[in-house]
Amino acid sequence: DLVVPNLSYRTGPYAANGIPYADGFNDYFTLLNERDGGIGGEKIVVPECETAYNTEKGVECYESTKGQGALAYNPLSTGITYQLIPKVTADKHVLYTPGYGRTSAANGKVFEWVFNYPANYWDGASVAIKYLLDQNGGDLNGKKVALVFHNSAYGKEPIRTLEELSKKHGFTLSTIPVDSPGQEQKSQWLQIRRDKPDYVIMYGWGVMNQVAIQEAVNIKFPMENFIGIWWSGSENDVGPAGAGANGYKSISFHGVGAEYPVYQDLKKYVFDAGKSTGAADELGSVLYSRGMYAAMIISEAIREAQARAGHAAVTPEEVREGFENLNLTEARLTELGLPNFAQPIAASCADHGGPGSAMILQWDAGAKTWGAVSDWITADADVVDPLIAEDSAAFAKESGITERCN
Amino acid sequence: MFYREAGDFKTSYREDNQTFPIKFDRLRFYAVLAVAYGVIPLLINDYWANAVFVPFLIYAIAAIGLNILVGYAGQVSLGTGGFMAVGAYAVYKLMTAFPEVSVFIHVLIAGGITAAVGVLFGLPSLRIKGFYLAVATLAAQFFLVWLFNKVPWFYNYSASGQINAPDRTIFGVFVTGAQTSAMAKYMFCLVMLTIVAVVARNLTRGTVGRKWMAIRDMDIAAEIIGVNPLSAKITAFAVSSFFIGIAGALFFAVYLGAAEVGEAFGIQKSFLILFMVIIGGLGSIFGSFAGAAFLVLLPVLLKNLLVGTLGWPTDLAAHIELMIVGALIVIFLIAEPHGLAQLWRVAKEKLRLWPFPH
Amino acid sequence: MLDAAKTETLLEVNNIEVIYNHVILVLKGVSLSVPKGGITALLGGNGAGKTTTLKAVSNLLKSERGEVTKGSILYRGERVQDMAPADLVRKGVIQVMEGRHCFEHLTVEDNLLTGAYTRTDGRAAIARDLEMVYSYFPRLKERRKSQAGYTSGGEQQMVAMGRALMSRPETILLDEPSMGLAPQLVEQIFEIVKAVNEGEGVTFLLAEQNTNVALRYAHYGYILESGRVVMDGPAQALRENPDVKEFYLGMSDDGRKSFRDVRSYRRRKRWLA
Amino acid sequence: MPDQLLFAMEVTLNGLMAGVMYALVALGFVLIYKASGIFNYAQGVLALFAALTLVGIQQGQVPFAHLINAMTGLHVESFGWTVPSLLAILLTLGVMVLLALAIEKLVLKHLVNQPPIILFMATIGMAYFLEGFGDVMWGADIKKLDVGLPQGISETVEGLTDSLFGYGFFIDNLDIVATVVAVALVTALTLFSQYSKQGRALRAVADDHQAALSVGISLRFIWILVWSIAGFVALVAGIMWGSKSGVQFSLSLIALKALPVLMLGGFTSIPGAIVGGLIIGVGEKLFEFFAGPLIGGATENWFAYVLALLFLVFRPQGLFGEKIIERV
Amino acid sequence: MNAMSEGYITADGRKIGGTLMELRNITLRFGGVVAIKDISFDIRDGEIRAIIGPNGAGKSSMLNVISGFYTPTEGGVWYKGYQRGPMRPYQVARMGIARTFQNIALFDGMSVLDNIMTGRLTLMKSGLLSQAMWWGGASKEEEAHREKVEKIIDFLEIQAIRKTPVGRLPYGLKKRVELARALAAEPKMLLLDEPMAGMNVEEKEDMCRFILDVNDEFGTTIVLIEHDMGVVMDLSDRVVVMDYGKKIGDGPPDEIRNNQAVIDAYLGVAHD
Ligand SMILES: Nc1ncnc2c1ncn2[C@@H]1O[C@H](COP(=O)(O)OP(=O)(O)OP(=O)(O)O)[C@@H](O)[C@H]1O
Ligand SMILES: Nc1ncnc2c1ncn2[C@@H]1O[C@H](COP(=O)(O)OP(=O)(O)OP(=O)(O)O)[C@@H](O)[C@H]1O
Ligand SMILES: [Mg+2]
Ligand SMILES: [Mg+2]
Repeated sequence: DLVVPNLSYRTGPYAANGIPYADGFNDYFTLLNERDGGIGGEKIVVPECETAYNTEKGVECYESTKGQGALAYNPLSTGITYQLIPKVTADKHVLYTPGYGRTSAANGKVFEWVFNYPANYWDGASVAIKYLLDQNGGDLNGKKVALVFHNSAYGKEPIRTLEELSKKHGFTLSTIPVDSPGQEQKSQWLQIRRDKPDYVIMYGWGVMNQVAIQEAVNIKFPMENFIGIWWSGSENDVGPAGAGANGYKSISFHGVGAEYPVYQDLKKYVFDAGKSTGAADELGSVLYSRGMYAAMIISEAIREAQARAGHAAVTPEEVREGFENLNLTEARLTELGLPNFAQPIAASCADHGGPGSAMILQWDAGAKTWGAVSDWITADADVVDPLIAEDSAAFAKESGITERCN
Repeated sequence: MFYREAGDFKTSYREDNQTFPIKFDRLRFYAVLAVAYGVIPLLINDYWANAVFVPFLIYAIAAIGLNILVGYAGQVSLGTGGFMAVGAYAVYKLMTAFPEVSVFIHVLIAGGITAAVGVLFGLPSLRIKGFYLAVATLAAQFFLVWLFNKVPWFYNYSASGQINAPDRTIFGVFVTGAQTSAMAKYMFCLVMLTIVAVVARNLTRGTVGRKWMAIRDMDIAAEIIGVNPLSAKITAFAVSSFFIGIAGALFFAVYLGAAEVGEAFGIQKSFLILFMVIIGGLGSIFGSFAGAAFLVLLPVLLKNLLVGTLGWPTDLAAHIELMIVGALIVIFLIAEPHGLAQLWRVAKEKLRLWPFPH
Repeated sequence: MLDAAKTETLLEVNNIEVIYNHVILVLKGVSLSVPKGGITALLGGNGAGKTTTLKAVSNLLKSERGEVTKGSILYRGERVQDMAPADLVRKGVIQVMEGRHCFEHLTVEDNLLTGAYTRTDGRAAIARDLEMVYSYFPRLKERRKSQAGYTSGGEQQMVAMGRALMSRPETILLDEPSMGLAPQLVEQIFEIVKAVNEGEGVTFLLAEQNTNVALRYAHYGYILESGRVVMDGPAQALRENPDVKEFYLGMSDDGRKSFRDVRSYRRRKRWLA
Repeated sequence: MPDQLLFAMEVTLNGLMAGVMYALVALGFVLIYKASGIFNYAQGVLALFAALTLVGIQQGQVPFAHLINAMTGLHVESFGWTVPSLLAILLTLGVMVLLALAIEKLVLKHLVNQPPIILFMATIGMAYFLEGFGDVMWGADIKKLDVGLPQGISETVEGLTDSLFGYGFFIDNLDIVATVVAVALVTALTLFSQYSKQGRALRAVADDHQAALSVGISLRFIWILVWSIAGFVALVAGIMWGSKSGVQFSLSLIALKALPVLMLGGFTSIPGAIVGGLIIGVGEKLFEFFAGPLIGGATENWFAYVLALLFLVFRPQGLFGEKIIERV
Repeated sequence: MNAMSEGYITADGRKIGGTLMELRNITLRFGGVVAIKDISFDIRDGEIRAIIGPNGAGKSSMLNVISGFYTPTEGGVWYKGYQRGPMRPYQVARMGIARTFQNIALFDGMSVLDNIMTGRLTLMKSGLLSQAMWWGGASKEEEAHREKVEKIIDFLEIQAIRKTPVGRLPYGLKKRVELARALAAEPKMLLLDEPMAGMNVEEKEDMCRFILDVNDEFGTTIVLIEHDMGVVMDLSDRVVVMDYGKKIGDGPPDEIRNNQAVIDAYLGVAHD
């Protein structure tokens, strides 16, 4: 069997987000098992372990599953990721953190066992600015951009990038932290009301998103100028604000909606067969899609690993090879029933971070759907890459790692 | 039979002052020590170390620390998470600034730094009492977390504000960092815990301990009898924070390996350790162990039972686990408000009388 | 003088055993009967179990982690052991607890009014009784607006007594009513007890260390020694019993002797040695 | 008028409003503390539970659906009806009363006369339990709560202030509703506790359980009463906060915003909750607004506590709390 | 000081010294309540000084003034000939003044033995570090003091309850433990607030014997508040009578017994 643990959280402060993500993750593997009999004929087992978004429980989950020969971990928590990076490196397991975790893990030269393609927090910031440039005819000079962020390691990630970008493009940046959990953001939004920034970018998570969007509605901030990172762009986040949230935008590194052919299979093999973990109305939702996306990447990496190893029952080391040599083309995505769902990825020894592109979605409160309002936008490598190099170099020095891939 | 004092005569006050005056207790205590030092290290693996023993040992240190403050000195504090953070960040700064010094020393100094911070936040306790004080200590909790989050110097200017424990050795064996073996982690924490427990026991059995307890039971009367409330409360805060700082340092350096202050040392931690202390038994060193064991082991146990054995969905299991832990807390309190330690004492008293009902 | 044999028994305690904390056996079979309209005294040294007996009757033991494990307690022939203390008060049994137990943060007057909590006979009647209590204890009237926590020990004792009187009970269990009161007030308290007893037919069961006064006012007495009743009888008879005289009244054949003279230790005679 | 002053006024106003929202939560704490000396850690979870129940009833969710589905393999989700808001609120209230009954019967009754810290611990046990129970009963997903309260900027206030100062102030309509509700609640509760026989009994119970029992106060009755009212207050707080952020686990964390309020106003004072709320609200907002940008922001969490701490150093019982009696 | 300050020998042969403490014009107010109104009296070395008076007269308040818990609104306290500056109660305790309380103030969470050991806190010296190490200094000191405490335990005949938590004790025994705790401090001056409340005659006799013995053996000065006139009249050398915060009498028992003001305000009837 192929063991891919699902370190999920269905309780605790972020349960509302953890549930659809974990369901999407599970259901995709169930689909593979039901439809294809697993990967390469080998069944996939997905032991689920509840972390409650808590680092200690995350460690416990890691320890309790690693003995089962886990091939890859996806804990959906930046905190747990930091904890696991040294552990997976020592124990030789893959840690896959799409769109979260330690950004500089994109540098495969330093982080041998960690992968975070297709895009990371810094890419997200850069994509947002690129989109705004696009909106403003390529010129952000004199514009004001405010960053509302979750006052934690995660929320602080984009600051450096945005500062670099503001130097480069001449906009002024103001940063507005919101302490966890973020139920009360009056002063932050009054500040925004006073300063009247042209755009607000948000790095939030959990209840902070819902309150921020509601407050933005309250102060009548134009929703189309309010852009959230992918963790601030689910149905959950816009729901409580109702019609007011119409026009809110978010960045995404994958498509959403239930139109993709793979959903027919999911319905047929998983939902109708009564093998789903969640409710049917999650299908196609943002976080469900993201969970499914992560599962899809992991399964493709396993497939790659099997191809390279020549046998189906691959080991974690072989799976790492699979991740490192993953080449996910548009053609392959179409085959998987996910045409145009995500950008192609061609990983390499040095590149664990992927293309770093994303698109902008916009919320239609009437139809209750997200729709793409941009094409894939690629992050500004000139800005992001040096930052990654710098941070990973610091880590390498601190941990005494010598760079690979030379 | 068990627990008979008959024939177990004491001929000196020293003997009467022993930690375990009853012979049977004493023997059992030595047995536990022997197992802890001689048997477990040989059997331990990563799972048991990381999921059970290391967190248990570290929480027991923290619980002893908090028990000194809450259980012995009667000053309810909810700033434990913040003080652990002080220990963690102190040890981090020390480890990165003076890599050549032994991490054992670092941990102790981190405790000392935490003690100083604890004293500072303990000062209001002279005026503020009871639950008011408890809530007031939350100021320390939130302020410290904010501080470590906000000032980059504390996390060596890393991009995300996370701190990572570098590899360090004691006697050539890794005790921090990814290469550390399960046994090394376990032994390091066990030794620390042993030291802390012995010191705590010594302090609480003598003058200092009695001062604390007097302040706890009736502060006015204590003062009239000659206890200086300022020094009693401040030493309680200092000693307590010293232990909690050590726990924080180990928690970060040995157990987690990496930490983010809001996540690892948030308010939940403060509550968790307070729960351990109350469930275990206020004013009891043994209670601190029992409480830590209860709250570390029970969830793991329940989870393994509900998910592993019964195969329930993880979310249901997690919710039901919460319900069971909650219900057990209430049930234990009803059975014995003075905690597991007292439950144990009553059980012993009964055993001593056995087979007679009273 | 009230004759116990002829009147109805109001409260009957049959051979009860009380255990604290599941292990500490305190009452080892205590039986009493309290006649309606009588004053019954419970005497005995420190730790004899007087307080425990009273608490067993008023069902306050549970809150001290004690329980009645054997025997029965009947009030007007009805088993009251499993009743909530509040229901017992409604039935007319109220206790004045040892050690005052005032509501510290309430004013003296509010303390007294809590005594009337179970009453339903209107504000006017309550106000009248309040005046009555004030007339018994003028000191309380002066201090009516101050928080009970700031009154002196004796004043608190008066509050506790007054509070019980405010409930217009049928039976009052008094635990050391005279403790901490000035001598003339001690007499006065017992005069009040007597007046209430005779005027309104209220039954009293009182635990008292001041044996001298207690036996003067009580009709019947029980003497407890380490959890057992060792002697009982009409107050008159007890007063004349030589043992009682010596150990409880401090009198020997040649009258009261000075406290200065008892400098050497006399071993107390144990009835149940 | 200079801009800074106008902004300060606006921030102050909004601080007051935020303070009212905190006070709504703090009220629940005060009630229970006043009536039994219990520091009710579960108050936040109570608010969450009330809000979950309200939404569940309103939307016709099947309680324990997830459990039922997991045990039986069925797929029940919803009864398919919706209940009008008012009826749903009444039904929720009924549930809260039942909860109060259960708490008294299963927990409090057995802990009469125990020290405050033990009772505090018991409420922690209840918080754990209720949290799990609420999740099992109604699911952990995020729910939209809508009982028809107005939300968003108040045009009236904006227009009015605009014509007065040339700058329209922002006030949230929801906050205005909250203020009205809070004032009504505080008035009613103050009258109740000050002038009724039960009010006196509450305070008696808080002082001394045993003595209260001995004068015939039924702890059972008092506790059920008070926990029911606290349940009601929790429901109100749940509605107000839930309307903003949706109903989800984090709702239980609003308790943390209420604690400094409680401490500043005094644990035993109902008016103290509102006054404390206002002071904390204004204080933390002004500080964040003016000092926040200088020292990196996100100061609200700790500043509220530090502010309350400063007050306490001068008045250890809070502004309106009962003086701690120190005598020998 | 006055002429009597050299002291005298009592009828039963005890030596009473000069003035140990003098209270001058003490007034104590709480808001509107005047608990003590301009009272002066002195306490001689080695004597048994009683304070009596009706409930609420201000006796306990006076004791609180002496032990430093209340600071008098007006007036001052002279101790050993020097005026006492503003002091915290624990500083007063360290000057050798120990006391018991009207509403028992024992440390409920501790055993009888520990309670009594706390009484010796002012005499114990070992510091935090030595305590933490225990072996050596701290444990030696502990044992030495334990021995002294055991003597007191023997003296008060409470050996059997040595290790019982005090919360469980009956009222009368608690009072005895409190006395033991105060004695453990080896005080120069012992303040007793109604030590015999809630005791029967036999127990009172025991208490009297303890008090007399302490006074006799160690020459401890004793200030005693008590409502049992028999005890007061038999034990005390001099009696202060208070009423409504005012002093209405001061003198040897025989004089007080027959003082009309005292009879009216307090005694009711003349006590023999
Ligand atoms: N809560 C308790 N837990 C354990 N033991 C107790 C408790 N309360 C009382 N006891 C024990 O019960 C015995 C009887 O106590 P009780 O208070 O009834 O005596 P009493 O006759 O009222 O004495 P006193 O005259 O001193 O008040 C004592 O030995 C005491 O130690
Ligand atoms: N801290 C205080 N605040 C307000 N009033 C007080 C305070 N302490 C004492 N009093 C009042 O002062 C008066 C004297 O009290 P005190 O306790 O000294 O009386 P006492 O003589 O000891 O009486 P008892 O014999 O009843 O113990 C009382 O009326 C009391 O209410
Ligand atoms: Mg008694
Ligand atoms: Mg007094």
